[in-house]
Amino acid sequence: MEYLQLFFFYLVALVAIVAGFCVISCKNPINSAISLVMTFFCLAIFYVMLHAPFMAAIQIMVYAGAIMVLIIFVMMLLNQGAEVIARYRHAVIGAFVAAALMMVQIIVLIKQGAVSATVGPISSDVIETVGHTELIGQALFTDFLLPFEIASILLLVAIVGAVVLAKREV
Amino acid sequence: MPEMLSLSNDPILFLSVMVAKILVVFIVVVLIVAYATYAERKIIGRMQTRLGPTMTGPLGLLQPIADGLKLFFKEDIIPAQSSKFAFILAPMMILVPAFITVAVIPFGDFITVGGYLVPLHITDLNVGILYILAMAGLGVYGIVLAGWASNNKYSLIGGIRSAAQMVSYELAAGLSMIAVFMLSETLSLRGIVDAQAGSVLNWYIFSQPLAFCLFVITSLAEINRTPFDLPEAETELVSGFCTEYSSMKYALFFMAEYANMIVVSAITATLFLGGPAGPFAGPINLLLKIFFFMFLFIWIRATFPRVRYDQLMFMGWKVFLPLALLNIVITGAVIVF
Amino acid sequence: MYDKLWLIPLFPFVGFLINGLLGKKIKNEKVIGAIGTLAIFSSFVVSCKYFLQLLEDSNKVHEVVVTSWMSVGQLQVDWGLLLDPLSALMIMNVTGLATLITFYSIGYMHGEEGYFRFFSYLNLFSFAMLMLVLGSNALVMFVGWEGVGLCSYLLIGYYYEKKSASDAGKKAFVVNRVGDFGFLLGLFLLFWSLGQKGVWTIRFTEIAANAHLLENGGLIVTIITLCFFLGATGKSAQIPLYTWLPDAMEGPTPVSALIHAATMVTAGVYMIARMNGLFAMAPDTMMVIAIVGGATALFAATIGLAQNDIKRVLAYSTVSQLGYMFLAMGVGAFTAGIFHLLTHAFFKACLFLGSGSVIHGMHHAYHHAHLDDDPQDMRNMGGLRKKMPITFYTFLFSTLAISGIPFFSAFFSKDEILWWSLSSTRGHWALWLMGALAALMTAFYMFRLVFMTFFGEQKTDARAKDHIPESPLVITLPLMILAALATFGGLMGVPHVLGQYIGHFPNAIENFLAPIFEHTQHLHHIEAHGAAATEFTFMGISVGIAVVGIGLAWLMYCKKPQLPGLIVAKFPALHRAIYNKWYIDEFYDAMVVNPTKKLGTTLWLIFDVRLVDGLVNGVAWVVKGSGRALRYTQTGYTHNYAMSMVAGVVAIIAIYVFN
Amino acid sequence: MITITHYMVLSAILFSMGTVGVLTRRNAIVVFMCVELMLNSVNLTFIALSSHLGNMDGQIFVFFIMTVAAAEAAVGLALMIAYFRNRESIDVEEFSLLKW
Repeated sequence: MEYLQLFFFYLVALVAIVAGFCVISCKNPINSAISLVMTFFCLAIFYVMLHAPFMAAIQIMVYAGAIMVLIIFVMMLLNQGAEVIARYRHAVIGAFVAAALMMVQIIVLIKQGAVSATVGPISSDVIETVGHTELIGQALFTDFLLPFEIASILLLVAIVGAVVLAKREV
Repeated sequence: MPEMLSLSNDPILFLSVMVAKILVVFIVVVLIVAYATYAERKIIGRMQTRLGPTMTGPLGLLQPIADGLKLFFKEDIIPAQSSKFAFILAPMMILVPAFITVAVIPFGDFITVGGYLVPLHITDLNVGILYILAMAGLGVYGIVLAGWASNNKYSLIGGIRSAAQMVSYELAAGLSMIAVFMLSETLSLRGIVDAQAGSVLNWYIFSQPLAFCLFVITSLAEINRTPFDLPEAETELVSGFCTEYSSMKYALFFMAEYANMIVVSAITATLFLGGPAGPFAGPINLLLKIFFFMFLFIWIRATFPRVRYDQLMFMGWKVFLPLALLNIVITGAVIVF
Repeated sequence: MYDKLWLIPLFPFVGFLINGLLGKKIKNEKVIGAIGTLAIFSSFVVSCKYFLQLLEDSNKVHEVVVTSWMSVGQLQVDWGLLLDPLSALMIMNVTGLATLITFYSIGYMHGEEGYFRFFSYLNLFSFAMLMLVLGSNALVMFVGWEGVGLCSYLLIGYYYEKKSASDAGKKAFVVNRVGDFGFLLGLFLLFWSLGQKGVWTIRFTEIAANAHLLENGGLIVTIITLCFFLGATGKSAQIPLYTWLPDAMEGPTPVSALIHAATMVTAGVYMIARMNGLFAMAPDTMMVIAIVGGATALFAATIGLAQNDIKRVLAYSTVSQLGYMFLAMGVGAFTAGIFHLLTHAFFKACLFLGSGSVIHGMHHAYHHAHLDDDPQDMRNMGGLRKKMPITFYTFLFSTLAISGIPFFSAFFSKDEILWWSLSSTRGHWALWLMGALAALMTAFYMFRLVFMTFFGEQKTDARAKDHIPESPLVITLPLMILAALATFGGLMGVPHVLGQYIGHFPNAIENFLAPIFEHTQHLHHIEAHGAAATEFTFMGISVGIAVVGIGLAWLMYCKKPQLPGLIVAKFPALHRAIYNKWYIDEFYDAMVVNPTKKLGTTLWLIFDVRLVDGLVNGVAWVVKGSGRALRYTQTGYTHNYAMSMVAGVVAIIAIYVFN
Repeated sequence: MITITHYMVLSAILFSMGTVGVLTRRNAIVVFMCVELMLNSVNLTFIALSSHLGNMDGQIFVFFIMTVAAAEAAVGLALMIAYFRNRESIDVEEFSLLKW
């Protein structure tokens, strides 16, 4: 059973990484976008595996359903063709080197670190009985009420800003 | 009281029951899809004082199968300048979300299999409604990609229109649902059905008439049915995003449209009409309600002219959205006081 | 009892706000005028109430603190108002005259551009002037002092499209600033030197009570009072800072009447009277004041002899009369000075308004005939007696008053000043002589004015002469009231020598003001009986002088009109000098204005261009150079910046990993 | 058994890939998508740790990150449209007005 889970994890992780690689390597931005949606899907699956179904649903709703739709929409409006990447070959190589260095470092850091034990009260059983949505809701509307309200204001500001910026004549 | 069947107490039985449920639901949905086309042609024919299909089989009953076969065997044309990957992907991306949405819809109570209780739904998610919304949000990709990949300006316009339309109406649809789960205090569809159990008067159509109307109308817009079928408006866009599609891919678009109708009908029935509750066995009640809504949609198609694009946007943002918000406010006020 | 004192300045301020903010919207001239007049009239009514109350009251000094203003170190300043006999007389004077003149302006300013502006400025001026006279400490007074200066500037430049008007406004402002500088210096020095003695205060009552701490007649007191007097010369147009006042006649005539004759220019006199205790301790300053006052009286009168502009004559007459007041202050006759201030306010306001009425009529006639002549030039007038009878009679009475004809108001006040300039312990026969000569000239040029304007044949252009109307009631009513005041106003200060013959008629103003000037009573040495005969003699002399002046005028401008021309031909240089105001303006230009400009230019060329600009440019050069060197790191490509950021992140993580 | 390390390593890989995309791509929208990828890899870490520690805080954090991402998408895309209208291009190589 556990090996099944692990196999499933590696499968999804592989898909996520391949899709992620497509995001950065596809010449056509639309294909990049589709790949990114795929990556988001994989992440949503991970969230479900991590007993966070609410976050998974939100992930798909917000990222796949809203943000990416918006991005694809804009790409269609602007109708950009495939881009030329090869102009600064050395820069591309440099970027790969830097990112690889960073990745190695982070992984080393993770491996060095000691993982602490579970400290909070919320286990998978609690999530099963109480419900993930309820738990999120309780946290959001008690301890995090102020940030929540501020986030709503942020969204409002963003809406106004987007309308003002994208309008042809203000 | 028998135990609930789960993966831990009888894995083999659990998996086989699961597969059986999925198969049954899938076949039923596909059958309804097939005969919905037949029904639509017949009903519209009658409404327009025609007969509709009569030739293939008794009363033309084999017509959908004939159509299907014909489309499957046609030559598959992929335009030369198209983006091949997206062109092939698009019909799948439109059909899959429609089908997997059905997974969370409860179609009955519990039955006993091999000494265990088996619930009559494929899965009951804690975040069921969010799941439905998420899948509905994905539906737009298929249309947008189809429009873009065809490399045809009609298709592109159809795709962009569709994206705008679906994003707009998704909001109103989602907001009108919020009132429902404010009352039921759960996002699980099973929970919502349970909350409506007992009496016909418990159905949310009576406590939430405004939400019901809003949801039906906005869903209609979201699945691109008449009178909101602008993305594929034949008269102006030459069938919109599916202009360049042929053969089986075209058939998939059609299937997706009817599958979406079924899903929307099922969701409406579940949210507002008590789901499988009724005088007969659970699945039959649900099917009857679905058929009712399907008939309603076909009836609307036969009756209403297509709205203009600006009217569509006006209604979405300036009528339905405020109404849905108003409904939420009123519901909240009623709950609190 | 007196706690609503702040209503007095508040009303005009409210009027200012209404007209200033909403005037443009209101548009209706009647409404605007009514608001302006009503605002100041309300203030007048309140003033009357408090004045009458104060007359009955045995305690004559009342201080009301409205609110605290600031408290810095030892300095504690309140928005305080002070009501005592002196300020009570002044508020009556200010509000009463302002009411009449604002009312007059409704008619006079009819149809002018920016009508609302005029009325809001007038109200603002009234507010500032009331703050000046009511202020209980020097700083509040200074607020009013600056406020009236500002309004004076605004109103002189009222016709700001006209270059001469805006120049005159600037001149008034700048010259006043010189005086204000003296005032401030005096104030600082006073505050500091009193503080050295342990009393940190700028409140007038406390200054008066603690003035004795300073050395009597010492250097400090002399310097303080001289500084204050410099301020007074600026505001009250005395030598050497008088030049702005004649130019101020560019403003509308009601402004000349209110600000440049009756109220603002007397602020210096008022200020000296307010600080009389201090001034009395500085005999040297008093001498300077007396000499400057007398000299100004004489000097301005000479210029007035030859002017042809009706308002300009009156302007020099004002300077001259202010000189009288300072003469009075200088010899310690504070009561007489304030008395003359009041009577002068009456008759000079009346004269200005009367001249305004004449100008109004002339302007109307020229406008009617589409002529472009100067409506203020007396050479174009004459014979207006019959055209505008009310204006003529009111003007005549006021002229009789200013000339010192017995029983008209200025007879009492001017005569008292002349008497004190001789008889006071600080007096001198030379001062008296200056005053007497000035009085002779005053009578002469004032009647010259009357004869040229109202008598003889009409010299107006034939096309316009039949269209000169009498002014409407809104203009003549204030004239009549003021003429009555100018005629009978003197009765409030009948001197003892006369009063004892008419049923012990009291010298009301002297009794009323006595508590204010009690510290300075010792300056008056009157041997009650022996002096009476002398006083009568000198009274007779001054009446004689006035009659001679009038007679001369009559001779030269009525009887033998060719005579002035002959005299001019005989002394052309003298006439030119007088006519050109003794070339004082040119002298100032050459001695002060141009050197200042030159100094400014030189400093600009050396200091500003080389040093300041050099410094700034040097900094800019350094920055530019280093920027030029560093800009090669700025490729402008987002990727490069992002890349350096990532490199930074890699470095930071490296520190963590390898620690 | 899937441990927390699995998720974190996966997250590191995705994050690095996002970085590469940001550094190399020239289409501003693709750069933007790569930033989203980086954000998501961080989200994964948050949720993994949250679930591991039995604490909701990490997930709440993700919630807010999503909010910010949504706002960012709205404003960022609006900016790009505005920029495109001026320059007929959204190539980041052309955003070089700061260049010497």
